[in-house]
Amino acid sequence: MELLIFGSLTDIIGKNSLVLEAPNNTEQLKKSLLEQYPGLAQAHYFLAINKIMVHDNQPLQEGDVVALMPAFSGG
Amino acid sequence: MELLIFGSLTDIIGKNSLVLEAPNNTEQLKKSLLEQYPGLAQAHYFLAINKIMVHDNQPLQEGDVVALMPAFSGG
Amino acid sequence: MEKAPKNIFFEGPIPAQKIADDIQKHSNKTNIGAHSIFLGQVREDQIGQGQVEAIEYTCYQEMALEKMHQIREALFAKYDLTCMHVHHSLGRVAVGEICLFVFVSSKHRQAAIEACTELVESIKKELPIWGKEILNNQASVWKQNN
Amino acid sequence: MEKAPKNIFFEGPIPAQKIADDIQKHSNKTNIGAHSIFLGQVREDQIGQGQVEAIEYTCYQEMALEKMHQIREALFAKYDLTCMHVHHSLGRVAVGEICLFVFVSSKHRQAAIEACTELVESIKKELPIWGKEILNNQASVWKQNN
Repeated sequence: MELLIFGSLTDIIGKNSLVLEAPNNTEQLKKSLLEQYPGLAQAHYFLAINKIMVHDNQPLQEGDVVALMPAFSGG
Repeated sequence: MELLIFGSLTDIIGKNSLVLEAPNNTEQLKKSLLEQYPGLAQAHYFLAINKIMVHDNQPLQEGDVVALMPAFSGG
Repeated sequence: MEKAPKNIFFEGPIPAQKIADDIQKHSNKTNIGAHSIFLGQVREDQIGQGQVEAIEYTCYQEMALEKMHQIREALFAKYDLTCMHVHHSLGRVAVGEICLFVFVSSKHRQAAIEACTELVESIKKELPIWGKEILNNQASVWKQNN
Repeated sequence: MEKAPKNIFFEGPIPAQKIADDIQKHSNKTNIGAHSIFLGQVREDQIGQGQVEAIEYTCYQEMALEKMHQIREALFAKYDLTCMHVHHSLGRVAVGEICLFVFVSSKHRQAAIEACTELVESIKKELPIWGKEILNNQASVWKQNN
């Protein structure tokens, strides 16, 4: 699956996108990202799967595009 | 005193302004205008004395500028 | 000495270019974060057997400018504004042309938007201005605001 | 087949001239009576020891355009509108320059003003766009909307 990284999270992860093996669900994704990028502990962010915002834990599969998005600040 | 006439009232009175002897008050002014211009019977209008809107009967004196104004329709 | 009220009246339609120029002039006011703009455009309404082809505006200019000055002062007292500009056409404005240009700027969007909305209502309700709708069948009708 | 969402993104600052040109283009839409326009301008805020000199905008473009399409459809369903145009800058926009141009037109002022106000709020809250404030002391801060 593809991971897209936006806003302040790009400073923590150091990249705009990553390709990785899909974890089972979004909770596992967040946990494994936190292990690799401890700076995420201080970050508040939302997830979108294939451009749809998700709030609860959701299953993931290969081919999904997951976006990590801090609070929006357009305008 | 000077009388200024605006909007649809200019069609009834046929002029934009008139100079006349000041009646005692605005009630007398309206009455004498109605006698001279019976079309005013169908008109709804407000008065301003020296640019201040008045609603009740008000005294008039020489030197006053009285405006006859139908409902505003700017914009 | 009291400051003379600014003139808001503009002979004929307000050109789009004037709006661009006025926006451009505000680029050096670096405390502005939001501009709220309202434009009135003459509509081709059907009235009886005719269609509007223009509006002819007249006003009681001295009274309108004094009243506008009061409206301006009240809005600056109520909202945290950077600037406020009003331009209203006099004379003939054809269908599709701009007859009213209201431009309010502030640090933040809420003040700019609320003040602009209130200002447009005040202009329509409180300024002694009259529009005569000129129809394409030689008739004309005095405009009524709603 | 579903219509592709319109692109709202504009590289760099939005020129005042574009605003004038867009207004001018609406003069042949003779059923329009009111335009409500909102402009966002980059503010020279003081942040810590530095002053903002520009904002750099990035976005999740595909998601933003889909979301914008939904916002547009919902506003057309709710209000009696003639047209609606949104332009948001990407990349660097310096202090004093325009980064957001929202343009809503209707037969009557109330619909134009209310829809424009609601649209500005939706753009700020719902579109995946991020601004990074570039300061004059080499620092930068991710912008926070209020």
